[in-house]
Amino acid sequence: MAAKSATKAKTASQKSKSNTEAYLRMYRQMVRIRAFEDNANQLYLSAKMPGLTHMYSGQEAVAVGICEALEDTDYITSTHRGHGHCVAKGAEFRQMFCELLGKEEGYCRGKGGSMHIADQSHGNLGANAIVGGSTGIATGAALSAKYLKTGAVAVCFFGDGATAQGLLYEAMNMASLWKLPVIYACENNGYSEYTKTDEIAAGSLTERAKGFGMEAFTVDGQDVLAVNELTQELVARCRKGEGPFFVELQTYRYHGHHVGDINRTYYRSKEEEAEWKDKRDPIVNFGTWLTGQKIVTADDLAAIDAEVKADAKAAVDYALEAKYPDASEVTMHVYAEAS
Amino acid sequence: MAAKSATKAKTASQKSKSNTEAYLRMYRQMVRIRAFEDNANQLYLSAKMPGLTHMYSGQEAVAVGICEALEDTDYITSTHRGHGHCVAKGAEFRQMFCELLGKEEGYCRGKGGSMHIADQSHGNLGANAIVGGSTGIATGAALSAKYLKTGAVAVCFFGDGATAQGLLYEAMNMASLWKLPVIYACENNGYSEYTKTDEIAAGSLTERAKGFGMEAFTVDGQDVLAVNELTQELVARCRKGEGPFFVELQTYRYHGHHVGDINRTYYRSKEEEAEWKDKRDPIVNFGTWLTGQKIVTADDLAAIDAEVKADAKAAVDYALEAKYPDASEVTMHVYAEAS
Amino acid sequence: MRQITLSQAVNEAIAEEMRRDPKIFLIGEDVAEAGTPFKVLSGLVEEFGTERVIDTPISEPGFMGMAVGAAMTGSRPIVDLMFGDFLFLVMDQLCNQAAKTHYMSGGKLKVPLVLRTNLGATRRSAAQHSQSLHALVAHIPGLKVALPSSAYEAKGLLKTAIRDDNPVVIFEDKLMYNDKAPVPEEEYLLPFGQAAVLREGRDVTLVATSSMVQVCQKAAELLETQGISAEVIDPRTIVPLDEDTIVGSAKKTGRAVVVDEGHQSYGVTAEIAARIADKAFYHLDAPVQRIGAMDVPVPFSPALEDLTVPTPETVAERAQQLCKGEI
Amino acid sequence: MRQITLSQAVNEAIAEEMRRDPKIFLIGEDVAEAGTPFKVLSGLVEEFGTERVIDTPISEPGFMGMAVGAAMTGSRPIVDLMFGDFLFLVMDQLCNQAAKTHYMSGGKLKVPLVLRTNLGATRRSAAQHSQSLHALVAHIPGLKVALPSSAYEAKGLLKTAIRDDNPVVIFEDKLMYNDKAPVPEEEYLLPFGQAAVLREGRDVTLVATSSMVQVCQKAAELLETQGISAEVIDPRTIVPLDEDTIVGSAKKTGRAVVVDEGHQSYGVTAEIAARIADKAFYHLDAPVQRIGAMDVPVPFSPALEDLTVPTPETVAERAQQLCKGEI
Ligand SMILES: Cc1ncc(C[n+]2csc(CCOP(=O)(O)OP(=O)(O)O)c2C)c(N)n1
Ligand SMILES: Cc1ncc(C[n+]2csc(CCOP(=O)(O)OP(=O)(O)O)c2C)c(N)n1
Ligand SMILES: [Mg+2]
Ligand SMILES: [Mg+2]
Repeated sequence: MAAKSATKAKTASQKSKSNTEAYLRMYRQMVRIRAFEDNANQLYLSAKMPGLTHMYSGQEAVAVGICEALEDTDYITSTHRGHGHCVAKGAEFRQMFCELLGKEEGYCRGKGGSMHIADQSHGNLGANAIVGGSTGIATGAALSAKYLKTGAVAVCFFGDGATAQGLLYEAMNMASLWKLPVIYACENNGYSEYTKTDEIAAGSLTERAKGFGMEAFTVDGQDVLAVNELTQELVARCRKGEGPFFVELQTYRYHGHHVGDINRTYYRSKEEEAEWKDKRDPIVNFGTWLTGQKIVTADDLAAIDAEVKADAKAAVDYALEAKYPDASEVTMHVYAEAS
Repeated sequence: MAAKSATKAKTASQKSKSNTEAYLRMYRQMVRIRAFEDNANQLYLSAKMPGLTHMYSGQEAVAVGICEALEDTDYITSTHRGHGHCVAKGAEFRQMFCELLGKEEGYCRGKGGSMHIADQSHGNLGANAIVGGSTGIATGAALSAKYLKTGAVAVCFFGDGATAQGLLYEAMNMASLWKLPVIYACENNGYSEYTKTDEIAAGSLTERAKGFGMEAFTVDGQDVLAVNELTQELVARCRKGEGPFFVELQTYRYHGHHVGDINRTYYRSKEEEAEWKDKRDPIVNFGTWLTGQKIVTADDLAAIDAEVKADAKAAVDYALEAKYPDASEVTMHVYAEAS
Repeated sequence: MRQITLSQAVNEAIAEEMRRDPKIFLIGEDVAEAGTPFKVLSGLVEEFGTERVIDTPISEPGFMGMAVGAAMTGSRPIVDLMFGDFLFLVMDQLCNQAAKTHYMSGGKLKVPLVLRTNLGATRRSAAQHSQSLHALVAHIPGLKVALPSSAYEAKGLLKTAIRDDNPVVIFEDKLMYNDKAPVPEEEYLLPFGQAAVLREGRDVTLVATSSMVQVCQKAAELLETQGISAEVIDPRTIVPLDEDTIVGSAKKTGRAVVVDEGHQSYGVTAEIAARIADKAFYHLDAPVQRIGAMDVPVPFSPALEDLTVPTPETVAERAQQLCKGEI
Repeated sequence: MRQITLSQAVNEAIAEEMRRDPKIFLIGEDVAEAGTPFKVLSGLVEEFGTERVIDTPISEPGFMGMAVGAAMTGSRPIVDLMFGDFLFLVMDQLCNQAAKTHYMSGGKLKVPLVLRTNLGATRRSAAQHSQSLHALVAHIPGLKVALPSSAYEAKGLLKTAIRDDNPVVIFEDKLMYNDKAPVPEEEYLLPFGQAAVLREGRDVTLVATSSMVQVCQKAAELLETQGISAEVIDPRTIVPLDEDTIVGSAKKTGRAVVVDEGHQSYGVTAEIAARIADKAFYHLDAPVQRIGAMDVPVPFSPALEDLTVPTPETVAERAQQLCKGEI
């Protein structure tokens, strides 16, 4: 479980066991994401959820490894596949499920839904349904942090597919020129919709970033400790004015592009899926490492799993019963009132 | 006078004198561009030209070196600073001056003007007033050439400033993925408007292109032979399916950003301007080389200069007298008629 | 007559035209093997190969620009823009380049391309995947804009668009992809600038575009039960716009309601209503009414989203008020 | 009262607001030392430094997006977009992001930013540097749109825009930068959604935006010589639109001409004319007239360009016909 990056981060096994609390929080957060997605998927399959949604399952170590290196006052921007980022940055199940179901108690009063879920109380500036659409926003949040001298760092999450959007390079150029505290976190899960990454990306993603004068790293996105360690280092450097940085995180999405994408053998094989799920699952592997290092017992982990599952179920039940926003809300919030 | 590029082009002095005709054509074309611009500038200063215009003077070796390596059936896209490209690709003075003055006999019947001058008979798909706006168009022309199997190559001219437009990277990515016959010719004249290139471009322009999987070159844009040699090689390779390529041409604009930009010491020094004009003038240096190599005499060159000057003067006089389009033209050409 | 879905109609139109003219190619995201997320293009790559059915990276400005360049140089691209909301990404290449090139070049360069995209809310897709943005492109001279309202129009208008030598933007209603309608086996084209009178009536004219045509036909049925005879007109293309048919109908009935799924303010209903109010002024018994989508970003919540778009009931109610002299 | 140019008015508005609120910064191309190509911002970088007056690369989508992110996180950016024509490049960030964020977040996130840009033809700048594209942004809920028509409005509206907690797009008429008008020394703000009645009249209402205000005031003078009394109304902001004042005037005069420099079709004149025709229906003596720019890309040739925009003469002529019952 080591970062494949140019950085000299220590491997996880070299680390002391003193970080038990942090480890358990990471484990729990990954389990929470998985549980959230399992429930969201069920809601879709049982026709209880309006619209479509994109599952984050499989990529948990990315969101958690990164967000655990951030403070609430740091910013993230998220994507159409954004539940994982939202959970990892500190959101609660209840408001999240309410949002997915279009209920008034949702983070966005039901107006945003899965693709626009935001949680500004924890610095999540929102999911985005425009691929690459948040790259400018994250960079602007970093500009703001620098301008207002808040010390905050911004992480821009985006997929391999989003690297085809020119906006990213415009933003990276300015971030690099102005040394903004922003980390471009490219979650390379091998696909954009139904297309393999090498069919849509020429050259090398990290070399591109370097061409814009930025240090760039590649890290195993299934290894939460490697991700976390690298991010901690980069966040610290960002705060010292040494940003921006680009990180390519190699990961995999377990489900289809969206919940409705069931028959997908025409673009990727069952064997490939099995390979990742069986051998590279970020939660299983981290659990194995935790028990192997005797940091916790298998029972401890099972208890976390059970607790999280119950939480998720309770939140779903709550959300299903919660009320929809009143009809009068439809014209509210088009414009902010003078404050 | 050697290419500073990674290519192994022979230096000009190693070449035989057998290319006299080609050399003289290049010399003449550079002189024609300079003469065109001198006249255009005069038209502006004497308030005979509507609007503004951007002078190409100083950059002649770029347009000529490149276009002399192309056929009429090859395509170029041009920029707001486009007179040089237009002349180099084969356009006539008369129709050009008519266009600059908004006359009916202009290449675009006066509807385009300086910033939109196009000459589709020689494959010039047009100047463009949106910085970077033609990068997709040139790449599309290359796609078309490949798709229709015409064997044509497209050259996309753009400035250092245009490298800040994300569209360029989207287009380069697709060109690279699909091996399109396109050459991205970046005329780095050190400035975009009133700003130095290093204030607006992080990293390295050629490294960026390489990050997109493209071979990239840097060449002295004041050395017409170096530019021409490199382009010949790249055009030939494009025709063999080995494109795309990126070329950074180091050059300088003698005038202000546009004809009205007279007091410019606040962003660049008189010394710097003098340095380029006195030591690196593409026409003077090429003339010196031609006479030094005994390819022609100074008198031969003077004769060309005089002839071109007379041509330009005659074309200006003609254009000044030429008639404006009829009022009825205003609603013509909004839509193409069924053919 | 056989019935096919709008999706099949689009597919047939493209296949027929691609067979006819080898200069045509398709370009967009996941258009090949995947046949688009809506599966509208399924089967085309199998027939025409990946040279003519080109999967792109997620680079809307880029492939839009490339289509412009390809169209200028002898090809005839059909661009697939997955959601109408992504129009905002391609506006520069569409409106500053494609739309103006023919004019700016004094008629020398042509840009024969089709931009296929969609419109329509109520799919619970929220604010960035639900917009109906046809008014924006209709405002730009040099573009033609077609709004098919059924499989029949979708096929006939798309074939006309593909043969047009200008950039044409065609918006399909994404909720209608699986709706069937009678479509002839034989080839046919529908001319631009000719509205269809879908239902004749005496009391009120309902002008409806795209998704709103069905809404207005249902409204007309409701009105009939109330003894009100509504004429339903589908302009089919909003650029060019068949003003004569629309104004003629309004003159006849003396009342008009214009219904469109774009936002109401500064949208399509404004243009059509303004023209009727002007040209039929002396024949109108009541003010021309407009019903567009609410001027709000499309909310996700089903409880809110459905409120934002015109329904048969809201249209019928307004028409009724109009006919009763209540407005 | 002292007279200053529109350019100075804009400069003063920004300087005053930047002194008041340290969260405000300026961002755009060549805004610092160069003070923009129009020299509107000269002197600001000297006072506020390069941290608050930020020169960008030529990356309109990029810095627009950054402004959105900055506005969401406590800053209040003023974005300088050198030409209104470049709006097409920033539409996604402006319309899909800035305009919708407050709504999509259920009111939790705010995007207090100002996008300053311009409009207007007849500068011989051809099709890509001459457009008046305010209708496009007016169609998008979540954006406010201001159209100052003199130095006075420019200062007052811009200050209001800067203090607004929403994204505001403000269009200056680039031909007016050197035009002087009386501007108080004391601070003042002009409220959004309040039209100005610039001239009272009895016979016809001229509704004019931005550059067309001067045109209509001259038209009103021409009309006066013909014994026609024209009321001239400047809406100042088209979102929000002061419908009451406009409709009220049309009710009083019974006739209205709406004049705007955007393309006529699917443009601003349509919305305003449609509202007047609806709300003043029973008071109108003649159909509401619209005069926009021609539906053609702006041609370069002076011989053609001047034909494309409304002039005092064309407006006066139309108003006269209207008053004479010839329409
Ligand atoms: C601008 C834009 N183009 C296309 C889409 C449709 N779309 C949604 S997700 C997606 C694929 C994104 O791939 P990637 O960035 O790799 O993220 P992943 O889905 O793999 O997490 C596409 C094409 C979109 N939402 N926005
Ligand atoms: C999209 C866009 N943004 C801004 C401008 C204004 N502008 C015109 S030329 C120019 C500078 C271009 O610099 P560069 O690409 O280096 O070309 P050069 O002028 O040096 O030849 C700018 C900013 C424009 N025309 N288009
Ligand atoms: Mg992906
Ligand atoms: Mg330059």
